[in-house]
Amino acid sequence: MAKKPVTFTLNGTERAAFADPGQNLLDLLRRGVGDLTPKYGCAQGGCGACTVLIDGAPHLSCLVLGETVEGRAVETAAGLSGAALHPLQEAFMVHFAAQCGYCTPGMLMAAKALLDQTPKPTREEVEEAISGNLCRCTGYEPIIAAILSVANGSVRA
Amino acid sequence: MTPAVETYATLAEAARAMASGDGVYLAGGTLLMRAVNAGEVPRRIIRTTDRTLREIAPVGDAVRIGAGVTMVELLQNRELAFLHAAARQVGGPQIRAMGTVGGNLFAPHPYGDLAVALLALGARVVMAGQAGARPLADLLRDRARTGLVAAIECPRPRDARSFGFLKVSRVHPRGASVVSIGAHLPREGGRIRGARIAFGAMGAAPLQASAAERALEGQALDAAAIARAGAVAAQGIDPPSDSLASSWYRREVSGVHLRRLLESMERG
Amino acid sequence: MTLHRGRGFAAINYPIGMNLGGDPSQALVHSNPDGKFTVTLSSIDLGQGMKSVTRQIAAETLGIPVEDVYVDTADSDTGPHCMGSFASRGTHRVGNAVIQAAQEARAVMLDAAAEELEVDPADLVTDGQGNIHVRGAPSRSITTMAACQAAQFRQGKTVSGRGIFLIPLSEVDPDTGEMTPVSCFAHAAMIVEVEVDDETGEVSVTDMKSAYEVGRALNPKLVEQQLRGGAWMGMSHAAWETTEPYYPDRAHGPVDFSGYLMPGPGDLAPHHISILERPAPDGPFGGKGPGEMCANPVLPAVVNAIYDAVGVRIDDLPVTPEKVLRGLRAQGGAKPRRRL
Amino acid sequence: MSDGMIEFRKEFFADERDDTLNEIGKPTRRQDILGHVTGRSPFYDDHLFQGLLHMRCARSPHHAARIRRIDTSEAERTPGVVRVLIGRDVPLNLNTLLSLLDFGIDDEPVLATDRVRYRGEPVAAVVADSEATARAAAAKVRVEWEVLPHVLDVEEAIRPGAPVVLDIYPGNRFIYHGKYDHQKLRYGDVEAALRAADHVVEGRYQMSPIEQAPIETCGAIAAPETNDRFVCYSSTQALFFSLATSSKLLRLPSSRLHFIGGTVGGGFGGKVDSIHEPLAILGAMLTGRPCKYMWDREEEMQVGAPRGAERWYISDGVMRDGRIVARKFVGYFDSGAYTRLSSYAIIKAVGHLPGPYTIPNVSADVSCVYTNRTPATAMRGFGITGVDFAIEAHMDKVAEVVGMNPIDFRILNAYRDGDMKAHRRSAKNCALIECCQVVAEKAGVQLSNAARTASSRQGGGGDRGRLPAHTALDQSGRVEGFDTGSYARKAGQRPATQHQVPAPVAARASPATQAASVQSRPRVEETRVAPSASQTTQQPAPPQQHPAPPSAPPRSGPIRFSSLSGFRRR
Repeated sequence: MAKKPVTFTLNGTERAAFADPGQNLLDLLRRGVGDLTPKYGCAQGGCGACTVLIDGAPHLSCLVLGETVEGRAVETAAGLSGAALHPLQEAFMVHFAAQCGYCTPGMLMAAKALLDQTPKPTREEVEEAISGNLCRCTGYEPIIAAILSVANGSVRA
Repeated sequence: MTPAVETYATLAEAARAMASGDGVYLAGGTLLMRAVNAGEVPRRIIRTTDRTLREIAPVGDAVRIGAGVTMVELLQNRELAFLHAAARQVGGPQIRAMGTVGGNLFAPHPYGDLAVALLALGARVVMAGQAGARPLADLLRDRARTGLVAAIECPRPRDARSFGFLKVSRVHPRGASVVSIGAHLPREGGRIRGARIAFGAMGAAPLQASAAERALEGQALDAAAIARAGAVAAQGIDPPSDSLASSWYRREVSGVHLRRLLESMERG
Repeated sequence: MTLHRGRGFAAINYPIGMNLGGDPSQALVHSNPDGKFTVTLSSIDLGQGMKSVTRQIAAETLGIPVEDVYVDTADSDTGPHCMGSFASRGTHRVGNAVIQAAQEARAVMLDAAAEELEVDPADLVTDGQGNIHVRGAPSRSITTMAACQAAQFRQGKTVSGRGIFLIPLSEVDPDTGEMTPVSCFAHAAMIVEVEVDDETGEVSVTDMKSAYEVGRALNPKLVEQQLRGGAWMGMSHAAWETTEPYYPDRAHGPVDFSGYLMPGPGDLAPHHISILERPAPDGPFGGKGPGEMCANPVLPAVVNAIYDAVGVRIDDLPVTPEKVLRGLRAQGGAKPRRRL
Repeated sequence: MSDGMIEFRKEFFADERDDTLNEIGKPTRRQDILGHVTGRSPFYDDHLFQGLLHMRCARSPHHAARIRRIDTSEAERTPGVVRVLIGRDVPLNLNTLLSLLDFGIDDEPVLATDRVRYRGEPVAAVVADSEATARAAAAKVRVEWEVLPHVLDVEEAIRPGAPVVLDIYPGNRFIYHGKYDHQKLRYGDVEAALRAADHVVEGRYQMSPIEQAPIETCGAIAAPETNDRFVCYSSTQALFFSLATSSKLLRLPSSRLHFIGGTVGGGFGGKVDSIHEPLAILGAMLTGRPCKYMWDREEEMQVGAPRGAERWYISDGVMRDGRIVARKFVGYFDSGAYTRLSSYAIIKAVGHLPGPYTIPNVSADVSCVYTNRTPATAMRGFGITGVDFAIEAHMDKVAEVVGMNPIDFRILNAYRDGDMKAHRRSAKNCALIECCQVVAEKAGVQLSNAARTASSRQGGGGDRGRLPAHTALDQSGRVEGFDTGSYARKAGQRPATQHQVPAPVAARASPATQAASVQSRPRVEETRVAPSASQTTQQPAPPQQHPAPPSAPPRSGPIRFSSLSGFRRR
């Protein structure tokens, strides 16, 4: 029953938390660390709202056992912007790519994972990259447009 | 209600820990953590950090793929290009970054697309702490009582064109399978020798379409053989109904999709 | 195998709001001493843009830039009553309440300005840039900030307003159904193009062309969000979604997003939208509510397109490959109609 | 403003618009967009509480069953469980959502006590220190069931001898106006017109149950607040609806409740039912600690109320030239085990019939039917989407029968300004024809000359604007002994028991004009804006004794005053 200490970097900063046995990373980040940007949508791996990057790769934090991020680098939407917004955030604003905003942090992380690997994706690659993330509001089209606009350097309305 | 999480440095230790029977092995987490989240919590969660599980290495005519290799790792490996079509169809990017080859063998209906490809290719399973390998088909017949999978040994098709994979789903590009099909049709002198056709989402686990295999064995891959294989594809198979498709529908279209896959292979 | 192409048409109208208890909503508006305004509501933003559209309505009514308005919702200690966000009522009902509240606040602001400028408030106009001036004499002006400051620090006035919108309940006649259901209607028409696979019954939507009449597009981008996302949902209702795939049998109800089907980013159809605006006489600046009706024409247009393509009528939603395939079998294969 | 995918056709109705506004019509960015893209928008679950407790419900595995006994002892003994709630812990354990608007009879318990009527109905709520513990303990609630026969299909449910879902509605149908087991629409003489029509086209349509599927699941977090109040963070689509429902069920004055919401991760109608707020607050009341009640995805999909299924039968009488002369509807809404909002959806649907067309003879019989399914509720287009599907699929068939292009056919029958609608109000502000024309033009569909030149603003009214000389009425579905609220009380009388809370701006009162006009005077649809012509403090009617419906459950106390609407019921 004992909690386990976990040390990892969160958006570049070293963090320590105590993980409950069986606790998933989503819960650890939200309640253990206070990073509320990953969202609960299903805890089944079906919606992508909890998407974070671990060592650069997109993961469903609801399906990651919290204590297994020991020593790894976790990125969330909270780390996307500093003084300035990330180009993806800017593009999502310009393209009206968010309505309720609940899927947005996970969607942004899935898009970041794509662009980090493939700076000039095709539309099909964008569709594939966000296929693990559900949006119930937009019909995806503005999201795809926003991501492509970052890729072709034309974040525009 | 709260599980004990045990992390072992080696696969052998993890396998010993599994022997008592009350533990569940944690690989990529996409199956086990979902169950844990839903309250199906094992007494013990057993995992290992053993790097050998992540290794991919040639073994004679086959490739040995560590059970802990993820779909993304598999997709990055050129030796395994023949499996890419199937691996690419597993889940979305997140699931592919997490889900492992070993875990895919245990995915319940309608999942397990990679296992379909592996079954069609006649892959064998290396169990932890056991010498030799057993046919994947054996493991798929009874996945409840089994040990810990260390690796898969998958024969490399001699001719890349002899293997084909097709997944049919209702949501694109990521959707669960209405049916998935792996077809391995090695040819000798223009005749098919050792035909293997595997279906996913047509049973509790991936299974072989024996009637279609028989229809193709010894034949040239021509329109007539393809039509015969398509016509008998669902023979002896009682596919499940779910929210994606009924048993009737799966039976009706599995042959159509098999035919289309074979036609695309025929065209090369 | 043959892929058959077909086109289907549908047209609809849609009642805005409800005929329930008068369907009221309220709004409060007040200014900070520096002329920045807060709109206080208890309405809900579900993503439809409640906060944003009421902000623009308030700014337009007050005659100030949108940046000078912030909408605060929904805290029951501060926000006045609202029925809620449903029935396409938000823009229409809450928008009207905001107009009324903003008009009251604007009147105080103009009174204060008039007192400072020593003119009749009826002669004052706002320029929408943060200035109030005498009509026809732009040089005789005061900023909205100075007016609000003067009101609150010299004249002892609250620059604030209250608004409510209510349509008294219309009784429904039990014998004839006579009633006044709502006060305005939005409209839409659509042609959907599909491809039907005659061996598997699979249907893909390949194109949508629509015309939506929305009263007035108060914010064209927010309207577009609704129409695009709503048409996607309509397509989803038509050929993907159900909680009961074997209705009325309760078996195989989906419990996750693998089993609950919705079109993915690879299933999208280009959607060419035309927007018409016939202002509703009682709508805020003529606005109606596009949030629900956007989905409705897609459902029938899809089944009509399938009929056009292969001659199979699907009268039970959702369209599934199985229903199409059974229909094809029953009539002995595809019978294209090509009526459109 | 056109990028190929969207265009604004400003040339239509330009004379009715002032396009020179400052802020209206501009593509201003959303006020909340920065919060959304930075992940900082505060959804209800983004509020952290020290010592938060979690709630999970134990649910019925049966479609219908009597509850012989509920044993919570094992669940209570589970380490980490703080409290297990059952029906008797709920101060007022019976509700119907629209009771706040004096519409309908209380029919649904928060936690079932003696019977369950759908698979998934909650019987107990476990409050524990973790979600996992609450989940595990909920599985340990033992219930002795006596399984009862059930009915899942609307038309089976209304057959004589079908299992009765709710005793207060023995025919398995909601009672409208205390008078009929369905809502009627009667306009002209449909049967006579069908007999005279050149063709009669019939159809049957089925709308499926659909999950709203917001990515954020429904829920609420409640916590004791200073000064003896409770704060509740909620995903509700209707803040005061949820507040007032909680106030009623918990017998707490609204002044002791502080609801915070407004930033919601999608709703689509699925967050109106106010299921979570009362239970979360009750959990906080009974434990003194913050309490969260949130559905997981499986509950959202199978326990959360869907858009209900609808079945529609349509018969059209049409002349060879394409004019529809009669349209008859028979509709069944599958309300599931309880009423929730389906009763009202039918009113909305009936007011919408026969769709955007001018048809001289229209009738409809629409029933809200109870079955042993998950209760249905609102969803995007509630009351309209299903019947629009039916109407427009049917229009396609009728167009084919008369050999017309489907768009020409729509335009020929489209309603125009000044036409009389079946709910007996004049049409105005119509624009269906123009939408049809624009789509035809974009898709390259050749319209007839008449259709191409038609206008919503011309050709309506006149004979088309007059009420039918004769309307065939009937008494089918007549019931006795019901009175289901003010909505239903029309039959000549004025609403008897409503009060409006005097709102500040409503002080300038004018006489409320709610006169009943049964089928004579046409009225133009007009909106009364509150300050100018508001309905205000009506005289309270003398207390009225409502006859109890057959085997009604005990009503919820003598007087209730809703903080939502101010309606009072005795």
